[in-house]
Amino acid sequence: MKIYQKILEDVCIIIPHGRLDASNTHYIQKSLSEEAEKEGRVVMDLSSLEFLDSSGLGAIISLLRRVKKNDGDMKLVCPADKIRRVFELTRADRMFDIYDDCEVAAKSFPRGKA
Amino acid sequence: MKIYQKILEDVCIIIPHGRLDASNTHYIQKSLSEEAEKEGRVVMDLSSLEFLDSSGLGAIISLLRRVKKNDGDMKLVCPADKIRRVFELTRADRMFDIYDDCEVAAKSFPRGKA
Amino acid sequence: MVDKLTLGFPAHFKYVRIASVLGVQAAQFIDSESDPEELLEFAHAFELAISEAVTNSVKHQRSLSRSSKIVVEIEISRTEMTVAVMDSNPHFDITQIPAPELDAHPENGYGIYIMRKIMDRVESRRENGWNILIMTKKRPGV
Amino acid sequence: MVDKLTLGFPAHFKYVRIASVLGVQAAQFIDSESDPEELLEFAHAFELAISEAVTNSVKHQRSLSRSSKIVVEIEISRTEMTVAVMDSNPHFDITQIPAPELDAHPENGYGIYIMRKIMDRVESRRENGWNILIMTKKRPGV
Ligand SMILES: Nc1ncnc2c1ncn2[C@@H]1O[C@H](COP(=O)(O)OP(=O)(O)O)[C@@H](O)[C@H]1O
Ligand SMILES: Nc1ncnc2c1ncn2[C@@H]1O[C@H](COP(=O)(O)OP(=O)(O)O)[C@@H](O)[C@H]1O
Repeated sequence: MKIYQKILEDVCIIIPHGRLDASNTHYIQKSLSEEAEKEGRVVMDLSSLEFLDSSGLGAIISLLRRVKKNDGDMKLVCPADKIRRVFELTRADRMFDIYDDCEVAAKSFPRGKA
Repeated sequence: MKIYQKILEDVCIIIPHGRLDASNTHYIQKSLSEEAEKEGRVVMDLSSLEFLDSSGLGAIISLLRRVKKNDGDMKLVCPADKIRRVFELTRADRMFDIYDDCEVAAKSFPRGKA
Repeated sequence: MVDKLTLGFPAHFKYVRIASVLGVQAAQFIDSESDPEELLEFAHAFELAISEAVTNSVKHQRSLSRSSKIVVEIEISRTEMTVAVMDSNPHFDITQIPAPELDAHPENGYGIYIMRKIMDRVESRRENGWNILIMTKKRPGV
Repeated sequence: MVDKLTLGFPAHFKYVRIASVLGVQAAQFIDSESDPEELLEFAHAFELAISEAVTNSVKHQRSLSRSSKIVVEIEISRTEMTVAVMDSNPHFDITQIPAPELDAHPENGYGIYIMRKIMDRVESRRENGWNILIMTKKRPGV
């Protein structure tokens, strides 16, 4: 599993590639710098994710909770149908705003935060 | 295995996709129309071939022989490194002109043939 | 006649995907005249269900230090595909597993729930010290 | 400790790629610090060698109508990867197989020649009615 990172202005974009399952959920847990976690503007671009199961989903939910603890949010971008299905089956889709485009997702955060 | 075909002026271009092994060599054998075989200007575009073993190679060699029987030729285009290695290991690379580009390969046939 | 594929491997998380991808490959041998989209969805159902089942086999093994063996059997018949996942973990009975509280969005506990949702049938039984989890789904277009 | 993956399947050409792809996946578990290109080449060597060996097992089985079983075992040790391909075909001895006449460009007969070229070691033996072909290659960066 490769996880690329990109900073778009003040938003941290995480881009996991390949398959996310119990063998590599720890990469997701470590994918956020302390700073980005505090800033709390996170986008996870799922367009390069090829497979997700409930272990991977659990890691994503856990990351969301960490970001929310600091009043931040994590938005999702472009999950393939088979990825989206996992979110829907588990109702985790209700926890996230899901966008078609990274830039739109990045612009969606309220500005002027401390 | 999908094999796409394209006609570029008077040249028949065969484009095998995916994996070519003993399970699907018959597709290669059938990939040439009777007319194209008689015309004898054939290009096999290998850029979409993901895997080739010696069974697949045997089918390609056999196709070359059929085309040559009518004084034609078959050129190869753009094999990936791992495909090229199979040709080199077996010295089959010496039987073929190998090009980087379909159009250049198509233009390489002598014109004015009956 | 039923074709059977058998895969045996050590109970490590890193091998989960090997079993899961085998399921996808097996599903793709189904030369159905059905809609390619349906076939993709069918293949993904097995990819996911096998990943869930095998992850459980690794996660709930007796000792993580001395990893045990997992066996996955895939059978394709004229009408359905069946996957059996076998491990030597402590006995469990899937009929006794409560569904997750979806609206509380827990971080785990989805495995068996998902299998049930995407397969036609999920059963577990105990045989000679092995847990056998059996998942079945009708082939697309049947 | 050596990890072992075992795959069993019916002797049909359509399953050759399942074994071959398993070899690629196994090779990719080698978390070597070596050059990614070297690892790709290593994985491809097994992809190709397994395809050749399993194709032989299917092609030379006793009866094509009642297909027999093939077993592929993959072992990864600290220093090398080993693949054993087992079938119940008539006995053959790879030391007795002549090399192909490359400059005559035959349309078959390359299988064992290729295995020898891309593996470090290829051996065959007979055990309890099984042919066992064993291919070994040193891990990249070892
Ligand atoms: N292969 C298995 N071996 C032993 N116990 C299992 C196995 N699969 C499931 N279980 C039991 O069933 C429970 C529910 O499984 P599951 O729905 O996948 O959620 P989770 O594994 O996240 O708890 C597990 O907590 C475990 O007690
Ligand atoms: N698995 C096998 N079972 C029985 N015979 C085999 C097997 N593998 C190889 N052989 C024998 O070795 C010969 C050489 O094999 P190979 O180099 O792969 O070329 P080919 O299979 O194209 O003849 C075969 O013709 C066959 O007689």
